[in-house]
Amino acid sequence: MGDIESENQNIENKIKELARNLLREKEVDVIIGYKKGTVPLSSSPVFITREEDVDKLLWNNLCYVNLANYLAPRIPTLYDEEGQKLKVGIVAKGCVGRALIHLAVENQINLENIKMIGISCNGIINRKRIEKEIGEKEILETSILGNNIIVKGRDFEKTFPFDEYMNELCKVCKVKSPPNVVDSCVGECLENPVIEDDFNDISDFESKTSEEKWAYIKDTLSACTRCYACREVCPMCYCNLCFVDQNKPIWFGKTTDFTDIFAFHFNRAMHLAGRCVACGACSSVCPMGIDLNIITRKLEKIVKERYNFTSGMDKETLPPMMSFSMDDNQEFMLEED
Amino acid sequence: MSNPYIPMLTTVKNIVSENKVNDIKTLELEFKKEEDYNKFNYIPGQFAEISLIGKGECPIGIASSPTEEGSIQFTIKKMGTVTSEFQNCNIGDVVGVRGPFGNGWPIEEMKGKDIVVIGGGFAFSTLRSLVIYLLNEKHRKDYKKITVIYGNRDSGEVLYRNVLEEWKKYDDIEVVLTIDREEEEWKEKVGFVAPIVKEVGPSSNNAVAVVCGPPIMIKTTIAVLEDLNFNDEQILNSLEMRMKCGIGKCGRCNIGNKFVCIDGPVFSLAELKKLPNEY
Amino acid sequence: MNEITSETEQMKISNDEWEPKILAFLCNWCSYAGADLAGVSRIQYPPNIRVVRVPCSGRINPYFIVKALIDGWDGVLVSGCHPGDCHYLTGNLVARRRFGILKDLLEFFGIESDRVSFMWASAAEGERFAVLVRKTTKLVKKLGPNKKFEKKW
Amino acid sequence: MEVMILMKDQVAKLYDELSGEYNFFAPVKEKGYVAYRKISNPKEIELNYFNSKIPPKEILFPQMEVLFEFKTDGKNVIEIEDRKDLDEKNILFGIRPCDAHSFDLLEKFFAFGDFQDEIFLKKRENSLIIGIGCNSPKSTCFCTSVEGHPFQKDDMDIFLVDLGDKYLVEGISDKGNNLIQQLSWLSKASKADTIKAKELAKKAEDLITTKLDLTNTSQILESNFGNEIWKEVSENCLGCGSCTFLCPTCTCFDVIDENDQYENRGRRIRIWDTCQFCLYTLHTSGHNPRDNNIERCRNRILHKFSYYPLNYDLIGCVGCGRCIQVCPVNNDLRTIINKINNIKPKEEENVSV
Repeated sequence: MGDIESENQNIENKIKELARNLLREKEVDVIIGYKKGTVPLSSSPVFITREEDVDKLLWNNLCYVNLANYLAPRIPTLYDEEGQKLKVGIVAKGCVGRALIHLAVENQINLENIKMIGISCNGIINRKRIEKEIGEKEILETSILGNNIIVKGRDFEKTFPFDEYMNELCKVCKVKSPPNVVDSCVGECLENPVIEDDFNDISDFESKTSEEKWAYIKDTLSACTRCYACREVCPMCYCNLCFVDQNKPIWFGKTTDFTDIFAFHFNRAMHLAGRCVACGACSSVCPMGIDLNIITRKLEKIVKERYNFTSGMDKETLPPMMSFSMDDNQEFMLEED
Repeated sequence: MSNPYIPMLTTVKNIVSENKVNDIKTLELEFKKEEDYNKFNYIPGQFAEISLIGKGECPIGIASSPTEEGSIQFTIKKMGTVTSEFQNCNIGDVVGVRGPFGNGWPIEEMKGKDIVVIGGGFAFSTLRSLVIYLLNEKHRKDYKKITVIYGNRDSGEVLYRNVLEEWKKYDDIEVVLTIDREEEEWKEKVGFVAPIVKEVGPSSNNAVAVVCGPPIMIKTTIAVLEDLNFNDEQILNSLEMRMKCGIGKCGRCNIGNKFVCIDGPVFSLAELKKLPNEY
Repeated sequence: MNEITSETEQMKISNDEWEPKILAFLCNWCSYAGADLAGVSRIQYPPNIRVVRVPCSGRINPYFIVKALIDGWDGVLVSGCHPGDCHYLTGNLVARRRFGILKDLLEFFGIESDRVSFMWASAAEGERFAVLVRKTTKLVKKLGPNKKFEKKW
Repeated sequence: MEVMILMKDQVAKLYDELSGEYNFFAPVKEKGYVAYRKISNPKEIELNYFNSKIPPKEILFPQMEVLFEFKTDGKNVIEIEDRKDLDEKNILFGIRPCDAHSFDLLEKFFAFGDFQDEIFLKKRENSLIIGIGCNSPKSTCFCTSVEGHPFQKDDMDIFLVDLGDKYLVEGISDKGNNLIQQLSWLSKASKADTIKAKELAKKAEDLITTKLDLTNTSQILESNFGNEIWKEVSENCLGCGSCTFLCPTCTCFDVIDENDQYENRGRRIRIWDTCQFCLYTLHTSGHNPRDNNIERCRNRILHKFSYYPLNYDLIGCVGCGRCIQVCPVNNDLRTIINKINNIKPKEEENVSV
C-alpha cells in the first residue's frame, strides 16, 4: 500500500461499500460509523439507517471514539419501536473489534446481532499533542497529505510527520483489524492472531523511582476536572453505578482534591486490568488533555506477563480477573527470609 | 444578606418510632437559639433542609404545624445515606436545620372551602401539619368541612396514630383510614385509596382536594377526583425531587423552568399539566 | 475505623520513635486463628497491626486497600489461607490475582508497593504469622510515614 | 472618562501596584492550556491567548468550594464557622467579553428569587473585572449571536484593547474609573490609538463567521418538548460532563460533607455537578425523572435557551464555543440550534410527552 493518504481513501471506500451492501441486503438495521466533525481534529460518531446516507461515513485518522461503546448496555439507544434490539453494523478498527469481543466474553452483548465492518486501521492522530504544540493559535483545518499531517490556521501552516504524531498506543498497536470470531466480521480481519509485545515503550517510566513516578502521576492527573469523559467514552466502563458514584458507603470523594482524583484513576485502572483494549479513547477525549496511555500500556503488560492474556482476542479465553489457577505466580507474597 | 447554606442548630428533644418495621421516625427538634426559632416562620406544606452535620443534608417536609409551638417535627424514613444516619439519632443530638423552604399549602386560598385531604403511606407528614393547622381553634372557622382519607399498606404503617385517634373524637372532621388488605383487629376500611375516595364521595362544590402519596396512588386518585367533578385547579399535589440546596441554586430539582424547591413543592394539577412531564 | 485511628495516634505521641500503623485484614479461617495461636503461644510480634477479621481473603476488594492508604494508614497487610486450603475452596486464588495486579499498579503509580503486603498463614502457623508481621512492620517502617494522601485543609 | 494607554511591559507594574490590595487573577499557561490563576509573579501572566480552557467562573465559583466549616465534640457539632475570606478584593485580569458577560448571567442567577447566594455575590461584588477585547475570535465563537460582541465592554469595569505593544485602557464602571485615576502613571491615548481600536473591533466582528438565529429559538423550544429531534441530537452523546464543566454559565452543584480524619472538625463543600450525569436527578427511591440521555441532553439545551429566557429574560449562553471544542463526540451546539430552528411548526398536532 501507498502512503497514509491513499490508505485512508482505500479504507473509506471499503467502509462505504461494505456498509452499503449490509444495508441493502438488510443484514443490519443500522450502521455505526464516523462522520466528519464540525471542528478540526475531530470526528463524530454517526448512526446510519438509510443507504443514501452511507456517503457520510469517513475514515480520516481522527476516528478516536471506540464505537463499541454504543453497544455497551449503559447507552440503550439501539432499539426499534417495539423495543427489539436492532441488528448493528459497526465500523471496526482493531480496538473496536477487541472491545466487542471482550464485551461478548463478559456477556454484555451478543455478537450474533453485530456485523463488524473490519478495516485495517492505519493509526489515529494524537490530537491533544498537536493541539498542545500549536498552542495559542487556532487550528482551522487539518488534512493528511502523503505521510504528513498538515495543520492550517489563519496565518500559519505546519506539517507533522504522521508516524511520530500518532497516538502512542497506535504506534505499538499489534491488532490493526478486528480478530474474527464467530464470523461476525466482514471486510478485513485477523484470523487467529498471536500477539508478541515487548512493552519497551514504558520501560523508561518503569525504571523511575517511586518519587519520580508519583511526581509525574500527580502532575499529570491533577488537571482532572472529574467530568468522567474518560469513563463515559470507555467501552469497558459500562457499570450502571460507578464506584465513585456509590454513596452507601461513600468509598472515595468526588472532589478535585488530588487524593480523590487519584482514587478515581487508580481504581478505574484496577477495574480495567485484563479488560482494557488499548483504544486510547480516554486520552483522546479528555478535555484537559490528560494522557492516560502509559497506564493503559502498563495494564496490558501486567496481564500479559502475569497471566499471558491479551483482551478481546478470542471468545474462549477467560480474562484474568474472571478466572484463576492454582499455579499462578506468587512471587509478590510475603515469605519468611 | 447572609450565607444561606449555614444551618441553624437544634437539638433532638424527642424521638417517636412511627411504624412496626421501625424505619420511620419522627424527630422533635428544639432550636438552640430563641432568635432562630422566631425566624423560622412556616406554613404547612413547606419543607426544610435538615442535616446531621458531617454526614449530610436532606430535604424533609415539616410534619409539625406552626400552631404546635416551641418545637418543630420531621418524620424521616430510612432511605438513603443521610436518612439512614437519622435513624441512629439520640435525644440530645445536634441537628442542623435550614428553612423553611417552598411555597407550602395555599392556606389563604383554601379559606372558606371544603378541604379533602387524601394521603397514602409515608407521604402524610405535611398533611398532618395541614390538618392540625386547620383544626386549630384560631383557624377552624375559616374552613368548612374537612375530610381526611389516609391509606396504608398495612396497619403497622399507619403514622401518627395518637393524632389520628384524637381527630376521630372531633365531630367537625371526617377521618377515614384504610389499609390495602384485611387484617384481624382492623376495624376501619379496607382497600386502595382511590376506590375509598369514590366510596366517601366528597363533593367538589367549593372544595379543594390535597393529594399526597406514591405516584400510582396519585394517578388513580386523580382519576377518581375528576369523576367527582374536581377540576384541575381544585386538586393540589406536593412533589418530591432530588434537592441539595433548597433555594433554587443547585439546579437539579427543575421541572421545565420551575424549581420544585422555590416554586413548589405544592403544585395544582392545572400547573402541573403546563409543565413538561419530568418528575 | 476512626476510633482505631485515634488510638494509634495516641500511641504515636507517647512514643518518641515513629511507629507505623498497619491495617491487617485476616481471613477468619486460617490467619485469624493463626494470629490467635501466636497469641496463646506467647509468640511476640509488633503491636503495629490493627486487625480486621474478614470471612476470606477473597473478600478483600482493592477499594479497602486503597481507602486505607488514602485514610492515612502507613501499611496494609492481607493474610489468607495457603492456596488449596481455602475454606471456600478458591477464594484465595481469586484474591491472589487481584493482589498481583494491585501490587504492580501501586508500584507503577509511585506508591511504594512494600506498604501493601500479602501473605498466607494457616491456623497452625502462629510462628510464621509472627515472623511475617515482624517483616512487614520492618518494611513499612523503612518507608516512613504515609504522607502522600494528606488532604489540603 | 479619558482613554489611557498601558504599555505591555507595564503589566508587571500594574501587578505590583495592585497585588497588595487585591488578589490578582490573570491568565497563565498551565499544562499546555491557559487558565486563570491567582498569580504571585507578574512574569507568569500570559498575554497572548485566545481564551482559557476552564472558564474564569472558577475564580468566583470554584469547582470545589467550602460553604462553611464546623467543629465537633467527636459526635455533635459545637460550632459553625462562616466563610471569612469573602471580603477579599479580587482583580480579574484579561477576561474575554464572553466570560465577562457570563459573570453578569451568574450574578443574575445567584441573586434571583427570595434566597441569594451570598458566597458568590459577595465575591462578585468585591471583584473588579479588567476585560480585554478579542482581536481574533475563534471559528467556534458566536458571541454576536447571543447579544454579545468580541469588543463588548458593558459587563466589565475596565476594558482593554490589545494594540500590539500596548493596551488601550478604558474605564467602564465607576469602580473601574476610580482605579484608573489611582494609576496616575498611565499615559493618555492618542486619537490614532482609539481609531485603531475601532478598526480592530470591526475586524474582530467580521471574523466571527458563525451566525445563529436565536430570535425564535426559545419559543420553538417551549412547544417542542416532545419532539423527535431530541433523540437525534442526543444519539451519540456519551453523557460526560465536559460541556457543562467547561461552560461559563453552568452553575449546578452538589453539596457534600467532609470530616477531618484526625481532628474533630469538618466542612460542608459544594462541587460542580452536571445535569448530564444520571445521578444528578436520581431519587433515593430509585425513580429518576431524567433517566436517559435524551432527557439530559434536552435539559441542557432547554436550560440555556428556554428556561433562562423564561426566567430571566436572557439567553443562558455567551457564545464562547468551549462546549463545541471539547465535546468528545463533536455534538456541536451550533448544529443543534440550527436543527431546532428548522423544526416545522406543527399546527394539527398537540405536542406532549
